[in-house]
This record gives sequence, structure tokens and C-alpha cells, in this order.
Amino acid sequence: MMDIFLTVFSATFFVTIIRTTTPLLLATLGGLVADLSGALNVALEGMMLIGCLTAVIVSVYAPWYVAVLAGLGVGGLLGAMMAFFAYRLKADIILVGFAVNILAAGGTVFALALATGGDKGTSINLQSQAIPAVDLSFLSAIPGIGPILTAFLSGHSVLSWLAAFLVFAVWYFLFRTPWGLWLRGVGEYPGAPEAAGIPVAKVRTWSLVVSGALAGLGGAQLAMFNYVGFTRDMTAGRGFIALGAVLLGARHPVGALLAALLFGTFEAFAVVLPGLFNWMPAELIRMIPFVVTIAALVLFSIRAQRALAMRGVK
Amino acid sequence: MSMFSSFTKVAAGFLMSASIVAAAVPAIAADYTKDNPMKVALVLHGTLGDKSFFDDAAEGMKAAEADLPVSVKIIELGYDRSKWEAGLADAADSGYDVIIAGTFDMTGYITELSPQYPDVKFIDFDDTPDFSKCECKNVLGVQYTTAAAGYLAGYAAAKISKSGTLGTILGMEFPTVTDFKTGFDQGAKAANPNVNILNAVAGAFNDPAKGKEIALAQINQGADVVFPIAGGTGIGSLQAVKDSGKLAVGVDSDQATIFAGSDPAQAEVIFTSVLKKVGNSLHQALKATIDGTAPYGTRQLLGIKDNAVGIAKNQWYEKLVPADVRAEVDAIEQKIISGEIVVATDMK
Amino acid sequence: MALLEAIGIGKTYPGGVVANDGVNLVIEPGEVHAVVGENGAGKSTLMKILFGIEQPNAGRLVLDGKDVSFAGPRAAIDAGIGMVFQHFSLVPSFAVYENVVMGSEPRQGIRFDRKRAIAEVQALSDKFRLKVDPLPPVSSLPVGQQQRVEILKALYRNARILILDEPTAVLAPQEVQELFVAIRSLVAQGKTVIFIAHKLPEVLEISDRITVMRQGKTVGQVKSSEVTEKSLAALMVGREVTLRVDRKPTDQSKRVAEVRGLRVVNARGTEVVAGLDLNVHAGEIVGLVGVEGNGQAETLEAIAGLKPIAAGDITLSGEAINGLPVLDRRGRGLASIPEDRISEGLATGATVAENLVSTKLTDRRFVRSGLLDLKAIRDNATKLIAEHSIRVGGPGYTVGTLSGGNMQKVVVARELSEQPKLLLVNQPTRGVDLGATQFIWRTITDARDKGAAVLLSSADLSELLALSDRLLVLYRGRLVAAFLNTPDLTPETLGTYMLGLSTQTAEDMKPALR
Amino acid sequence: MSNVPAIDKSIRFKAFRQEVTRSVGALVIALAVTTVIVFLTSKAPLDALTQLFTAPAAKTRTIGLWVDDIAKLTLTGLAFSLVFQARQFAMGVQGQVYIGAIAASFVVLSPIGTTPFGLAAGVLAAMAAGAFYGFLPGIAKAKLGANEIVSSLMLNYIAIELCNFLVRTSLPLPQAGVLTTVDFPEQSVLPALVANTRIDLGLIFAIVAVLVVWFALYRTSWGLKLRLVGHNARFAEYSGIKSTFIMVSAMTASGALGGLLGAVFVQGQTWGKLTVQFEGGLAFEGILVAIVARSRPLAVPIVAIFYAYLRQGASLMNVRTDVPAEVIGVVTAIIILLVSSSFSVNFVSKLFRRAPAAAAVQSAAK
Repeated sequence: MMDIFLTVFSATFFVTIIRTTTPLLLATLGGLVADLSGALNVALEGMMLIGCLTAVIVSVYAPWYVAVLAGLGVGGLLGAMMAFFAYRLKADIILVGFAVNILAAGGTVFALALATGGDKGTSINLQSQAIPAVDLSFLSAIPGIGPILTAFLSGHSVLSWLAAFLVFAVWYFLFRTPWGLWLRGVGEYPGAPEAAGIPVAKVRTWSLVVSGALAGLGGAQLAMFNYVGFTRDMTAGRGFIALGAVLLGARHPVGALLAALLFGTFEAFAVVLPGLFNWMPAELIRMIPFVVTIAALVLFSIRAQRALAMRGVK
Repeated sequence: MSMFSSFTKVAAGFLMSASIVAAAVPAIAADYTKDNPMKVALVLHGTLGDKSFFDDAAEGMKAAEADLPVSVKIIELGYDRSKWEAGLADAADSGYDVIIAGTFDMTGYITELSPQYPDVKFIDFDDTPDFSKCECKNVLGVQYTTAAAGYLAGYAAAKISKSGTLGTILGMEFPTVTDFKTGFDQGAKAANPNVNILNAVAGAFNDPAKGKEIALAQINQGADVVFPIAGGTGIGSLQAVKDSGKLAVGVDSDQATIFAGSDPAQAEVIFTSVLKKVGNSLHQALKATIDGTAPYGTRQLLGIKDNAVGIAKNQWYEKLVPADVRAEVDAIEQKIISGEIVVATDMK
Repeated sequence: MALLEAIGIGKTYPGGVVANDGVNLVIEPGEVHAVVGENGAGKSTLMKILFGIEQPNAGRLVLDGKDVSFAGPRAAIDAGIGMVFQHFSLVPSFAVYENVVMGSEPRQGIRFDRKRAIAEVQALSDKFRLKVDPLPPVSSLPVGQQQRVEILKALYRNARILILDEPTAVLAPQEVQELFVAIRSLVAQGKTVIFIAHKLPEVLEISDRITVMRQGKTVGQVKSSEVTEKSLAALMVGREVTLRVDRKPTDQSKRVAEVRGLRVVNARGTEVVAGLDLNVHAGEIVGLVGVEGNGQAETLEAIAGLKPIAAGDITLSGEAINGLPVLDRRGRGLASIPEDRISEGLATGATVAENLVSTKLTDRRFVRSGLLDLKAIRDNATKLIAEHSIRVGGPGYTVGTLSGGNMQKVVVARELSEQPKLLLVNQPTRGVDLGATQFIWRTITDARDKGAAVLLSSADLSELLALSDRLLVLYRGRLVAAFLNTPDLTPETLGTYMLGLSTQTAEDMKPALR
Repeated sequence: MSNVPAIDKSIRFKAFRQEVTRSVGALVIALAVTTVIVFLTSKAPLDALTQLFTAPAAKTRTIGLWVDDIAKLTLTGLAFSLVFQARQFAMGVQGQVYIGAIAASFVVLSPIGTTPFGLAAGVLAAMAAGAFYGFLPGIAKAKLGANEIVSSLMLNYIAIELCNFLVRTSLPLPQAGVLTTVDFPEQSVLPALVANTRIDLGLIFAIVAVLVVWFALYRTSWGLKLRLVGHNARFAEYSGIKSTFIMVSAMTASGALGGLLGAVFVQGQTWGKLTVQFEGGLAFEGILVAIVARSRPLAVPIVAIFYAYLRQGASLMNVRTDVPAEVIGVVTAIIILLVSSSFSVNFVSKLFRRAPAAAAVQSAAK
């Protein structure tokens, strides 16, 4: 038991949680933006995966930040493609999303093979780069809490800090800028912004572009920091977990942060637990996030029903 | 329409030539020449690029093509299990003289197919059919006692570990994987009876991010030598070792040499690799097939003395392992060959 | 010089429907200009063209003497045109001020300057005497207020020309008067108002000039002072029409339905029906009068079993039906024509035949041991199509291909294909042309004459007055007045009660509460 | 999904022709893209294309693979069609396949498996387990409003992990640590219809399933109710149809089909045992089949025939040439995109047309 406490409350475990949370959080924010604009973005998984591969390949030839931007860009491009098919050609957005996922699963392996000259498994023949960690070791100069601060705050990915900032930025954008108002209006009742002369199609398209860009950024973090390099299917369902986190987070950026943190913590636990609990089967540990998503979905729905019932509506 | 019919013609041509070849499979081994090579298919139930098992087999094929009258086609079946049997059957049906496939995942299919294609020879590496139960006269089982090599690596690891804590990471738990660890643990205990060996099962061979996290967790718990036996997952673990400045043991192939070109810093922390010399053994098996000396219908259990397993003694080994430890390891190696030391193994 | 001119406008929809065909419209500055016509005459299409939602296939628009073309609403708004739709374009969860400024927000850098927005909306509301609080979410406001939020939206964008699309349809007579006060105040401050309507008395009261449309064409422009209701109606329909139905005297002694102490609570927790008592007898039509949103729709839904009730008893032919599912209620002789045929009354993707049996899937004529009798279903459809003269290619056509009037006929045909004991009707003729209206009124009255008890709700007072035997006025979910439908009962009398300005005593109501 | 009248023949024919034109158009475009990719990547493109287009029909063995795929794609296509017709976007067929396979495996590896009832017991257990697994997201949606897309996706992952876990720990294995159970007893394996091929009783199951689903949808009141719920749930509610019951029963029935597919996988000639990740993503490809078939049960097997051919062609091309099978993922995605969009054969002109303006306002202002 002591082991768990030591592990769980250690700075390293905290750093692990931040690392596992970051890609999830970025994708969750992406899912949130799409969701509030009225589109359930089931393609987060595929967007992340393509973001991973793009970032890795670009990082071979360009500085890390260009690679991150490329991951972001390709995600945005996929979002634009979804918008084109869903809004211009009137395809069902769920089906378009799954098409993107299928495209990603096959297309990344195919593209990887082209880029590496035949490898269909991993990119380790490519000299891809990592996103630098932010070194705050100078904080340890602060007397007393300095070393603790350093242990907890130093060594996170640049994108982890960016993701934390993006929680605030997305909140600010959604609730404090005119465009956020437009986006939420489009999601809730498109007739209103349309009549107000707001280009609804454009707002929706941009929402998906932003959604994809954030998912692509999450992919870049996954493939340039959590693990440096690409392997097939390396997102391993994180995009779908992010989708659950959007709903779990009550469609609010802060909720998204908390939900992503919850799942990130579970992922970190899944890594730490086998070291501590050898009896616990790996398969069951891997089920945890999915079970939690369903449980959360059900609990949330029950709460919503209760709230209605309390007001006298059966 | 015309385009389509031309396809049909091409296809018909292809099929005809294939059947002619199939009909003309020569029974006498000596007929093979560079111009009329033995046609070999290496059927991988996955893809190339794993930087260990499959890639090593492919290397062996390259070597075989260089010095034997063989032509090799490598068939990558991918990770969709429902296509493996069909893919193997297709290879057996396509006029190859020898079909090579590996691990227990494929053994069942080889067992089923081999009686249907008596003229085709099958090499089942890293596993074997149960010859007492099947009509597999044309199958050669090739297995490796990796425990012995693992013993050497474990011994060296425990010797150079400063913390006395080692970590092993398994992709999944089955004998061909656990055998590495079984030997590694014995070797480590022999070197240091008080050694603490952490272990984790990743549950996947293709989740490097997870492999990295697990290795970081083990390092955090004090491990300073990590031995990932987990394919692509293990690649992530190696990255964690590199980032933390600890040491690692590679698996299957000489992973330090593999990384030397693309990621020298990664190579710098892999002080040795437990080698399952799949490529080498397959090369030998093909040679024996051409010579007519390969014992088809039986299983070969290959070990250190067959040069089928071992540890990589490369420049990093020289650099990272002190000379006295290296000498002890060499001595133990001789004792294993001579039978003085018996390493318990999961391979029955 | 005319402020806005539409010359020879033509619009054909992709399906081949000609909505506008050589429409001419001349709007003078500072006038209230009414555009009248039957449903389907092309008024809405013309307005959409003026507002840039639709692009015309032919003709041109001239504003301030210059040719203009609007690629979208934004362009029209920028040119000073504002529009208030019949169905409001408001985001329910947004505050009033957010709805008003959305699309033209005051900004401070990239920030939405909310303080300024609130202040500006308040100022605008004061200036035009619209009395709207900028802060509450619009979903909490009554309909009349929501409409003014829409007007504020247009004014906020500096609309010089304000298009109001059937603004009175959802309002009580007194609210209509308030709206007219507001319109006059707008005109007095230099705005121009285009007013679309089909209620002629209102048109004559508020407008300066009137353009009449018929079958996609403009058939004339007249001064309000020079026409009468009758001559205008003749112009609209091309013939003299009297919308009157004769009701036979019936035996109204048998009480079919009783509602006691009905309470309904909506999803937000507000009580929308607050202890309602009413009876409906065989052979009578009881009209539920009220401004929309005062509990009429919920009452009908509660009786039909579509909405859970918080308290109360509902009996049909003496038996309690409170807890029964919809199907059992229907089995006991209840039929219902819902408010919104497309979202509630029909499956537009399914065929006419399927729609016509959808409520009878326990009927042994159509379903035996779970299996469909396709022949019976088709024959049923063929018969009802003929009886109700529904214009459709055949039973196998999807309902979505029909016009609004014919869709409504499908609903009516299904609900009245068997004589119901209790018929619930909500807005039976909304968005339906005159011909179909007449037919639907006739059908409902026939059901009554044959002994059905009918409970009718409508936003159109003239419809209620034309059809009902008794009228019950609801205000905030309570019964505030009850009348026998006598010739001296006027819309204005009803309006007093609809707005809660006065309430009858129990004694006053008694004669009309049987 | 379906707006084709069940009754009027001439309209049905017209709509049918339209759909066929569209689907074929999408297929042609997708194949054109494939050809381009093959030419760009392959050293011997003509050979690769030849394999793609002719190999599946060239030998009895490959025809067997093709027919086997047809049967399986038909079952998953039907399962998706059922929920799509009820306008539910449940994505749970994959999970149902795994759960069904697990249930079938437990039954046939028990003593029942060696009795003459083994086969039927396994199939029925699979259908029951699949039905239960389909019921879960259905009831969660109906009673609690829990989003069925997300819940069914999560259930898929759970079922896959459960299968991994049970294969490793709870079922008899031929040797320790192997990720495959022992072979099922002969009595419990679906007999082959054509010797030495994968064509087995599963094909008959698929054909029967097509007829049953068609009959249920178009000839029973349940089917009519289901389609009415799919067209307009509020209207169905108003008509007295218990839309939640219909929704849940549709998802449960779809689950039973998914479970049946699970049994056909593991009890069939393909496997004859339970192994981890046995379906290789085929279950999900039912989405494509259902979309192209517009969720109409009789069109499902026709689409499956074409798609299975493409699928096998791609995998043979992968085995025999230098073009990877992943190309087919790209083709699949293109087909889904084109068929589910209002794409028409004059696609190009549409590409450059202005976006249809202000649809939302039109509906708001109606």
C-alpha cells in the first residue's frame, strides 16, 4: 500500500500524468469546439493519427516547431475536408468522420511506407525530433519550496504549457469574443446567426478546422514527446476517449480539462499499476478509461434526468 | 472494357506461368542454380520495420540470396489476423519451393497446409508443430533456447547495475517472450542474489508511448538497467532509457547497431542485445535444404553453440561493460556450451 | 423617388416550383407598406429575395435609385434592410442583448464588449419604447417580447427598412395594438416598414399602401384608404370568398371528456398548466383561446398522453385515462391533429400509405399477428386519398413530396378516417392555403356534426370564432374566462382576457361551463 | 436512411436506378484513385491491378475467401442497416461480434460442444450475448439519453479487451501463453459447403438473415414502426408507437446479428477456435456496406459481393505484389465520402457551384 502512496504522490507521477493528459486534452478541446458548433467530431482519432505521422515526417527535415505546425495544419486541413463533405455535399457528419478514421488507419501506414522506403511498422529509420521540454530547474534556487517546484513544474513539454494556455484561450474565445458567440449560436440554433447575417457555413467550417488543428496538435505531442517517432495505430483510441471527455466535461473548456486529466490519470495509473500490482491483468487496466467514460455518460444522464424529475417533470 | 480484358489476359498469363512452375518443381536439390533458383517465400504475419524479429529474418534472406541459389519473396500479411491463413495458403499455392513462416501464430496453419502441399517445404521458425500429432514430413521446426542468451545478459546487467534494481518489460506473456526473461532473471540472480527485478506486461507489441511510460515508471522505481522484450512497445522503452541516461538490453537483433545510424544517442545506452539470430538460422536452414541435409519432419532446438542465440558483443558492449565482467560472461558462456551450467527454459 | 423597388422579380426553385413570376414592388420612404396574399402566393419568397436569403432568377432590385444585389443577409443588412421572421431567429439560451448584437457586436480589441452591448440595447429599447430588458435569456420571455427583441436586432443594425413577416400571427389583439404603436413610433422616427400579412383588418389599420400578390405575381398596388376588406379579399383570391362554415344543431348532452385539476410542468420547471378544469361534450367544438404559450398546447398534449402530467385527472367516456399510453387512448376513440405536421404529424420520408396507417398498427384490418396486410394498407390509402382529394401521385409517394395543404390533409384524413369520440386539434390551418383551410374546417365540423367532442386550439381568433360552440380563455395555464360563441362575441373581448387584463368570476363563467 | 416507398413500384425503380448510378459512380471514382495510387507506388502497376481485379475469382480457394467475406460483410451490413433505419448511429457491431464469439466459445468448449447440439447452442449463445450487448447502449439512450455513438464505441473497446483477457486466462489453450484457444470440437464447427474452402454454413445464415431482416422491416408492423421511428421519432411517439421500445429492440436485434457474425467467425471454417483480434476490423466495414446499400436489406448482399471482391483483391495484391493492402483503406474512405454525400455523377460541376445559401433560415422562416 505504501508503494502506491509513494508513487501516486510523487512528482514523477505528476509529470507522467501531465504527459499522458496533454495529447488527450488537446484533442478534447478540439472535440469541444466542434461539439459546440453542432458537430460531433468522431474523426478526432484519425486526425490525431495523421497529425502524428505528419509531425514525425516533417521533423526529419525541419525544426521541431515547424513539425508541430505541420501536425496542426494537417489536422486543420482534414477538418476543412470534413466540412466540405458534411456541409457542402450534405453527407452525414458521423459517416464523414468515420471515413476520415478509415483513411487515417490505412493512409498513415501507406504514407509511412513511402516515407521510410518500405517500413510499415515504425518510423525509427527516420531521424525525427522531439518537442523540447521546458526546463525550469532555476526555480530550485528559491529557498524552501524551490526543489519541489522544480520537480513538479520542470520538464513538461512546450505543448503541455500551450495546452494549459489553450484551455484558457478556448474559454476566452468561446465566452468572451464575438466569434465564440457566433460559434455557440450556430451550434445551438443556426437559424438565428444566419438571420443576423453571420456566415453560418463559414463558422461551421472554421470550427471543424480548429477542431482538427487541435487534434493534430495532440497528435504532434504524442509523436514528438510522449514517444518520439511514429508507429502504426499509435493513437490507440485516444481520439475516442477525447470524444468521451467532451461529453464528460459538460461541454465546457474547464470541464474538458478536468475530464482529460481524469483519463490522463487513468492512463498513468495503467502504466504504474502493473509495476505495483502484478496480479491485475493488463487487459482490465486498459479497459478502465472506456468503462469510466460509459459510467460518466450514464451518471451525467442520470443527473440530468433527476434534475428534470426534481422540477416535477417525469 | 478493353482495358479490363487486357487485365484478364495478363492474369491468365500469370496464372499459366505459375502453374507451369508449380508442375516443374524439381525434386532433386542439386538442380538449383543462380539461373534456376530455389523459390522461397518468407511469410511475415505483420510487416517489416519492427527493427527486430521480422527484420532480422529478412536480413537472413538477403544473406541467403547472396550466397545461395535462392530467390526470396517477402510477403507481409499485416496485422489483420483473419488474413494470415489466407495469405499463407496463397503463398503455398503460388509455386514456391520453400515457405518460411514463424511463431505459434502460424504453426497451426502450417500444420493444416503442409499435407495439402506435399511438394512444398515449410520452415516454422520460433515454434514447431507437434510432429507426433501431424503429418508434417515437409515441415522443419526451428526453435531457440533464448533463455541461455538471456542468462548472459542478465548476468552482465546485474553486474553493471549500480542500484541493484533491474526492469523487464514484456509485450505479452507467452513462452517465446517469457523465455528471455526466465534466462535473464537466472543470470541476474547468479550475479547478484539480492537483485531486485521489476516486471511489467504492456499487453501490446505496438504501443511505444506506453512502453516509454512503463520504462520511466520502472526507472523511477530505481531500475537502472531495463530489458524490454516487447517489439515496438520496447522501442519506446529504449527511448525512455536514453532520455533518463540509464542502460538497456536490446532484444532479438543487435538493436544498438540498428540505431547507430539514425539515433547514435540511442545506441549509446544499449550495452548489449539478446540475440535470437533468426536470420542466421534461416540462412543455415535454407543452405541445408539445398544440400538435402535439413531434417524436415523434426524440430531443431538451437542454442548458443549453434550460433543461433547469443548476446551482441559490439563496440558498445566493449565500452559499457568492464573487462572483468566481460571475461566472466565469456566464461559462463563456455560453461553453458559445455553443459556445466544448465539454464532453465520455457521452451519444452 | 422610391426607396426600394423590385422590378420583374422571378424565382424558380430547383424542383421546378415557380414561387415568383414577374413581381413588382415599390416602397416609398417612411411608409408602412403591406404585402398581402394567400399562403403560397409568393410573399415569403419575395421577402427572402429582398433580404438576400434567396437570389432571384430574373429581375432586379433598386435601392435609393441604384441597382443592388444581395449575396446574403449580411449584404442586405449592410444596405439597411432588417427582417423579423414569423418564427423568431433567436438563440434560446442567449441573453437578449447577445441575441440583439450577435453579428455586429461592439468590440474592444478581440474582446466582445458586453457592457457596451447591454448599454446600447437598453438605449435602443428606450428610444423606440420597446420596453425590453437586455439581460434575461430570451427563452424566458413571452412571445411578444421575443418579437420585440427581433425588432431591436434589426434596429441595432441601423435598418432603414424593416420587414415584418406576419408579425401578428402569434400575438393577442392587445399585443397587436402595442406592436402597431411601436410600428408607428418607428415610422415617426424615419423608418420604413414592410408588413406581410393575410389578416385584412390589421392590414387596413396599419398600412399606408398595399401590394397584393397572387400565385407568384403582383396583381396590384392600392392605397389602404381606397379599399375595403371585401375588395381586397377579392383581389387576393381572384374571386369572392366567404370563409364560413355551417354548423348543424347537435345533441350536446353527453359529456365525453372531463379534465380535473390538470397541472403540467415544463422542462425548466415552470408550471404551464395550473389546475385546469374543463369538459367537452359530444357534438360540440370547444375552442381554447389564448396567446401562444399559455398552456393550450400542453393541455392538448397532456390529454393525448404525449406529455406527463404533474397532477390531475383526465377521463374519457367516464373512464380515467391518466396513466394510459398513447395507443390505448387512441383505442378509446381519441384522435389528434397536432400543431406541427412536419415535425409531429407526419413522417415525411415515409409513404402516404404508411403515414395513413401509422396510428392503426394494432388494427386487425392492417396488422395480423404482427404482419402487415400491404393490400389493405394500400386500399385504405387509395380510399382516403380520394375522399379527401389529396393531390398525390399515388399511395406509394413519400409525404415529403406534397404541398403543405396536402400534407395537412393527410393528417386530417388519418385522424378522421374513423369517427373519433374526442378530437384534439391544434392550429389546423397554419400555413395552409384558403382552399385547403376551407376543406379542413369542413372536415372538422363534419366530425362534430357526427357527434365527436372537439377541443380546438388556434392562434387565429377568426378560426376559433368560426368553428367553436364554446370558448375557454387560458392565461398562464389558468382558465380566466368562458364564453358561449354568440354573434356578439368580438376578438377584442377575448383579447382582454387573453392578456390577463381581466378575469371572469366563477359566476360569469358558469353559463359557458357545462 | 431509406426513403423509398415500399409500395409503388415505378418510384422504387426510379430511386433504385438513381442509387445504383450513384454507387457505381462512387465506385468508379474510387477505383480511378486506386489506379493512380498503384501507378504511383508500384514498380509493376499492371501486375498489381491485374491481381486486384482478377485474383479473387481465379481459383476455387480464392473464390472461397471471397464468398466467405460476402457472408460476413452481409451480416455486419445488415446489423448496421437495422440501427441506421431506426436513425440510431450505434457503432457497436464490432463489440457484439466479440461478445458473441466469446459466448459461443464458452459454450462449445464446454461439454455441450461435443454433443450434436453444440453448433446450434454456440450460435444461439452468441446471438443472445450479442443482443444483450446491443441492448446496453440502447437502454442507456432510451432511459437516460446517453449518446449511443460514444457508449457503443466504448463498449467495442471493452469487448476487445475482454476477449484478450478471457482467451489468455479462462479458456483452454493448446499451450500456455498462446493467444488462441484449442480447436473447437468438430460437432460445433459450421460445416463447409464446398470442401477445402471457407464457404460454410455461415453463408446460409447470411442469406436467411437477409430474408428475415427484409421481412421484418417491410412486412411486419414492428418494421413499419421502426422505419417510422427512423423517419420521425416525435411523430412515432404521437402515433402511439413506443419509439424507445422500438429503438431499443432495433439495437438489440442488430446486436443479435452482430453476435451471429461472431459465431460465424469463430465457429466457421475460417477459425474454428477463438483467437484475439479475430475479425480484423471487418465488423466496422459494415458501415460502408450499409451506407452504399442505403440500409436496405436486399441491397446489402449485392453491395457485399462487390466490396468483398475489392477487399480480397486488395489483400491478394498485397500478398503477391509490392502494393500494400492499406491502399484499400483509402478506397473505402473515398467510397464512404462519396456515397454518403449528395454527390452525383456530375460531381465536378457541383464542386465549383456556390454553396446552397441559407438553408437554415429557410427552415426557420417556413
